[in-house]
Amino acid sequence: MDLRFTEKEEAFRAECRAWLEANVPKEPLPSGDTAEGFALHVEWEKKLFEARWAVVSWPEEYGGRGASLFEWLIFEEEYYRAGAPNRVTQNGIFLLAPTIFEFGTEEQKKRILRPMAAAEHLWAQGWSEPNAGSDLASLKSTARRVEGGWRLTGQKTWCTRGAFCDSAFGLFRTDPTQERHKGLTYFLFPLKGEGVTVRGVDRLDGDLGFAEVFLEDVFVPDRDVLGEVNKGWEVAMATTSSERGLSLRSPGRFMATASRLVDLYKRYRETCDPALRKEVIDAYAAAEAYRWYTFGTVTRMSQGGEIGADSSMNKVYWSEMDVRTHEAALAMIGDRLELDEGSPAAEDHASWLKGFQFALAGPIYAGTNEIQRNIIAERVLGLPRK
Amino acid sequence: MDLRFTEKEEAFRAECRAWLEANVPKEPLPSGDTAEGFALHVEWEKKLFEARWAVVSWPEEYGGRGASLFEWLIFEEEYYRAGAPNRVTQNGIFLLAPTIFEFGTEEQKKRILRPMAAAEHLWAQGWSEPNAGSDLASLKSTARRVEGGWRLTGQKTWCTRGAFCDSAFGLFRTDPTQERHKGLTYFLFPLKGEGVTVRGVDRLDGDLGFAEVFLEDVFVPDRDVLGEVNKGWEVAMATTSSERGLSLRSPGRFMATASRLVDLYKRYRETCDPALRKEVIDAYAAAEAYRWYTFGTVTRMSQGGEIGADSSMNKVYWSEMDVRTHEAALAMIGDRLELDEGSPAAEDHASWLKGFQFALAGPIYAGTNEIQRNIIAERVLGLPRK
Amino acid sequence: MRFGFTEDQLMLRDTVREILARECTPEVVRAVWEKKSPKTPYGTLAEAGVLGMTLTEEQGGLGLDETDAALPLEEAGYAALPEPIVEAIAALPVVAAHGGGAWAEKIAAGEARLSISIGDARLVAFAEQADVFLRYDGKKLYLAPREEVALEMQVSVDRTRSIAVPRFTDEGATVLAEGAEAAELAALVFDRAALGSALFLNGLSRKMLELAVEYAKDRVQFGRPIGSQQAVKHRLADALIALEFAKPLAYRAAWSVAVADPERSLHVSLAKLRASEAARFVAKQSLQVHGAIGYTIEHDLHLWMKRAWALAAAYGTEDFHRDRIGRAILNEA
Amino acid sequence: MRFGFTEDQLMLRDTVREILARECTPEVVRAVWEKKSPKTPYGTLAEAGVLGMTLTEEQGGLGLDETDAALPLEEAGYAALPEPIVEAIAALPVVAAHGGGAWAEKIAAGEARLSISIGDARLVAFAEQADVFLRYDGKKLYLAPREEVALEMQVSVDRTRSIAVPRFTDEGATVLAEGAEAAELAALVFDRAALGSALFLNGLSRKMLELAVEYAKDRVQFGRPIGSQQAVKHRLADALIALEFAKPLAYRAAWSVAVADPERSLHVSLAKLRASEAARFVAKQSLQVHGAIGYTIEHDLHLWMKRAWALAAAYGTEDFHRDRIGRAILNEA
Repeated sequence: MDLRFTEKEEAFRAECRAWLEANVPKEPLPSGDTAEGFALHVEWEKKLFEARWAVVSWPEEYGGRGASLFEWLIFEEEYYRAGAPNRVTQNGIFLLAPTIFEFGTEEQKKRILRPMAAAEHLWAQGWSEPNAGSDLASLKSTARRVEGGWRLTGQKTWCTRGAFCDSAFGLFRTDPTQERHKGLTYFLFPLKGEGVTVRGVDRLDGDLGFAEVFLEDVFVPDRDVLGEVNKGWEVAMATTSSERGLSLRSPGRFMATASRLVDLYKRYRETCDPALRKEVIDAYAAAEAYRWYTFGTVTRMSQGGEIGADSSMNKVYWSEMDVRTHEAALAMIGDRLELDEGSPAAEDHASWLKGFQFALAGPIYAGTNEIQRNIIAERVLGLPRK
Repeated sequence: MDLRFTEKEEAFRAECRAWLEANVPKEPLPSGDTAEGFALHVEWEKKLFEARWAVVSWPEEYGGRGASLFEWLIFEEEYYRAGAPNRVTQNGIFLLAPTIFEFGTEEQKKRILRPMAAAEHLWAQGWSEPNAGSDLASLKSTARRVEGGWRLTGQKTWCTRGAFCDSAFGLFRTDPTQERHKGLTYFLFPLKGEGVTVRGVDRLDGDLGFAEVFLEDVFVPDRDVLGEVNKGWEVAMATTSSERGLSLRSPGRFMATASRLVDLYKRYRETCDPALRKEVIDAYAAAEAYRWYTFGTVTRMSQGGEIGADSSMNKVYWSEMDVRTHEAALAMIGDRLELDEGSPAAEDHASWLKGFQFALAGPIYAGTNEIQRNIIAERVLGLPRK
Repeated sequence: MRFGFTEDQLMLRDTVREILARECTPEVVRAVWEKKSPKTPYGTLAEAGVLGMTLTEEQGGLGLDETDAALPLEEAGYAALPEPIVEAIAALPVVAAHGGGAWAEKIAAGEARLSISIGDARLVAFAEQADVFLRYDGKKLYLAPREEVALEMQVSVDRTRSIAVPRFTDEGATVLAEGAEAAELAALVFDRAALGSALFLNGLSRKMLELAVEYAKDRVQFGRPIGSQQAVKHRLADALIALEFAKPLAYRAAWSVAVADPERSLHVSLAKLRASEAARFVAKQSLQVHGAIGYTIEHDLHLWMKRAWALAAAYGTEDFHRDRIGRAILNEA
Repeated sequence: MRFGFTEDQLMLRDTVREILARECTPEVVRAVWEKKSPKTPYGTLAEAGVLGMTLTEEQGGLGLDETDAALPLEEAGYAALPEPIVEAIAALPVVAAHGGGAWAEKIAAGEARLSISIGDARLVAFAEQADVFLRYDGKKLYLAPREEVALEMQVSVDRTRSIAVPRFTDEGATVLAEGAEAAELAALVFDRAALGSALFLNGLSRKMLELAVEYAKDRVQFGRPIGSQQAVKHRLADALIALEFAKPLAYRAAWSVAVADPERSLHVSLAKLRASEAARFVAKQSLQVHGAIGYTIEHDLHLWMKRAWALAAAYGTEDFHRDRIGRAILNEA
């Protein structure tokens, strides 16, 4: 056990911090889940990519730095510490890219990864359907074999930022004789063009964070099949594990939130309920626990270990921690908690309200926490399914 | 709505309070779940009965005062407020007696009720079997028809204070061709005599609170069948509803606990964690909510309403409140919480440790809280069973 | 001792329930949200005497008290009524009895709306709709007509709540009371508004729970309704328990206010604390059961949920009421 | 950066695990509970060098540090070892380095037992077994032989913990340090004991969870194992999460102590707070899953559960450690 960072890692941190200090917008950008905010976020992503901070852990040929997982964690700590904008590329770089690295052809890698990282081509996820949420395997969208490719038909929903993106990825039933997890194929498909209708859906906080996507006989060439035909479930599972686990929710994010909560408390400690001190300390302790848990996971992964069902524990933990942390903040803000963005009297507090609403999605998306707890109980603890 | 007590009720309260002040032992009795403590408790019960405070809501002919449900609540408030001893008769008077009042013959009422209330004949419950806990209907003990009565064979467990009592009540399978809820009969059976073996089992807190009862061809006369033969399940359900609901857990008990917690806090507020103030206030608010919920239930019952599935809400609520309240107390006591009875340095704190351990049983007995939540969801909210 | 409602009270509840079911549908609430100025049942409620119910008959009211108002306010919450009914019922008796009769009449008739600003509360609700503000500035209690109040408009998370930071002047004020009397009356109005909010919150909770139960019965995943999953069942059972144990405290507080119980403020704080906690809890459970669909503003849930968040902090946050209980029961200064 | 254990450390863990599996069965723990003075593995652990592992080789130890001791202490908790291993590992390096070499040798050899009393701690553990007490009275740090300490024996809820209120005199004391040095050493020993307790608690949690999982697989009600019920699954999943997120904080604190990190005390407090919370939580979940059988002293669960309650409050209660974290991170006085 050696918890010191290496000289190389410290240098990486210093370089990263210096760049972020010089480049992070002084004023927070408008939400990346609105049309005008999205454009500004894309601009920021391009800048990040140019400086090679967009995908530090990717190989250099795709715009990365070949950074280690620990360096990636350092980058994330610095990124959130600096209060840098949310990543509108994240569905691509965190959810799709790991699958492409694992299952993609060389052609796919070359064609897709760099524009994705450079925010030139933007990706949305297309996992859910109206009747296939937690129960992803009940999806109904189909892909029909045609000359040179496939025709996709069906409806996808909860496509994050789908109204603003260029393409999406998801599963379609390619073998209609098979049921549930079988006979599915992983497709990359366009969000613009013939047969595609995208309808934005306002999220709880009022931002156009979601989209419904209707596909009618949309042509997709063979080169946009990811992995084997009819093996889509296996291919997708690699990605959902990333979604729940390490990559999407780095400790840096929650440490930054805990640290903001500490600052908020320092402003209000004279007037707020004394019991909130406990909440603040507990939030800090929870974030620290998450940080060290993740360092343990990364150590194991660096030695060739798999993340596996740990990702379910991870997901339940961070999502519920995030709600509690924001609840503590709202309690501190008191009767001003209802002041939304655009309120002159909101000071910086509206970001907590926004963050709270965002946090409430955590226990729902990427597989509800109910599903995650089933997975933990059955796969980690070995309790019987039935 | 009129939340004033009537003059008659106030007079009842005054009489009750005066008697308790004069008669409640100055020093707490040793636990009623130990042999020597039990004897002292029985002595106390006899005194209570002589003064006609043992079963205030029963008709006068059985030793009661024909008191209303509201008067009963008043009695309970005063009883706990006075710190009077736990009722070792409670399995009889709260669990069995309501069933006898509803299903018993005149002969049974005359023979059983008064000695039960007078603590001359002591009753234990015999619901569970080793493989029939939450799943009561899977019980295996049998009763075989013989001349003038029945022969009982089987094993009952978790019989509260069974090691000290004279008789017990429980279900036995009288029709071996029937399964689960059918073909059961409600019997009163002896805990002493031929074929009966009683083995005391130490409870979590070290007291001999439980017993296992082994029955081998034990004769029970026909007059000790309660209700119809083969209708035992229906008869028993009336009793389990009492166990979970109103009668066993009167608000007076929890208000007294909350009030003791307030007193404890007053002693420690200068030194304990300031966040405990919140716990104390919440404990008080929770007890008040329970009190008024119960007054609502009693009002409905006084007007001919049924308690029904409400009793499940009641049980989940008080049992979890009781744990939380004791946890707050232990946090206040700090590192002395481990001091058990018999510790010179324990002051009065060991009673909180004892109470905490007792509270932990709440979410388990009388139907686990898991079962209760199923009942609430299915019978009150109408969610589907499967 | 009798802790239940009379036939008359239940009938009044049913009347209000019917009016709201007809005129305060989710579509109406949503239209207010979207600033489309739909017709709300404010006028109908006034006609039925509901807004002025706590005025005496001489004042043009129904001569009813807080126990009578309890169930109608709960119904208002159930329908997420986007109108200042809590404020009308809380303030009118004080307004009418202390020289504000003209305003009281107009409000009871549904021709004007009243908003409340007591002490150092930072925000006023119904800022755009209000014609008059009942203001207590620490010295006097007065009615300030809309045009004399400077309002810095804010955006509430609940768009049906028009909120503002107000700045009051004395211009055109109708002074109702001064000194100790003003303080006492302001405290009474505050308690009545907190009580009304508690009842309203319990109504919101009931609706949020109902939405979740219906959804859980209908939504099929893994080949069966999600409501047959034990985790969903237990979540909703806990939500029901939270609500059912909050309600009696609100009814009891209503009685304490009605009879001027010396512990009125303690009882109101217990009611508001538990109602707020329950509403936030039920909202969270309901959202989790709905999943992504509940996380959109196309679905109705958020109309109730955001009102719950806002009201849980209005007329005293949970911490405020908890502190007030603490000072009452812990022999604190 | 590497946050994992070495092969050597895992081997040492396995050695300790094997010794304990053989010599510290639940029957042995129960026999201690029942005051039957069974043979415990204290001597075997000493022979394996475990008790003196943190002494240097010149002092007769293994020259290992807290990261090496982490997994063995967790194993000790898993077996509910009723011996002062936390105390030996926490205290011996300080004792040996400051003139207590003779005692250190005896303890490392398993021929004596040490108990710790720092500052205003009210209770000492292993009161009956201890041959010597490491005492810090606010001025000096010294070793007090058993015969010079007046012990008012108490009864712990965990009968394997012999506890007492001690009264120390200076008679026969071996003074290890005075003044600032004593304060610093006492703080170090306290942190090491708190760290050891955190690790021990995590071991207790692991065992309590394992008992519950096994029971849930075996126990059939309603025609299927109770572990197939979602409510039971989720309860145990939550218990696992509590434990798995407590463990890394304890390992990190071990490293901080080993390298004398300036934030050592903060890290120890984080570890102890979360381990105590997790242990109390896991205990509660395990008991609930066991139902009535877990509520008897015939079943093993209580042997672990009561140790967890006691240790969660020893060497700093949760509130103590939470406060210490607060003072470190909130810029408080």
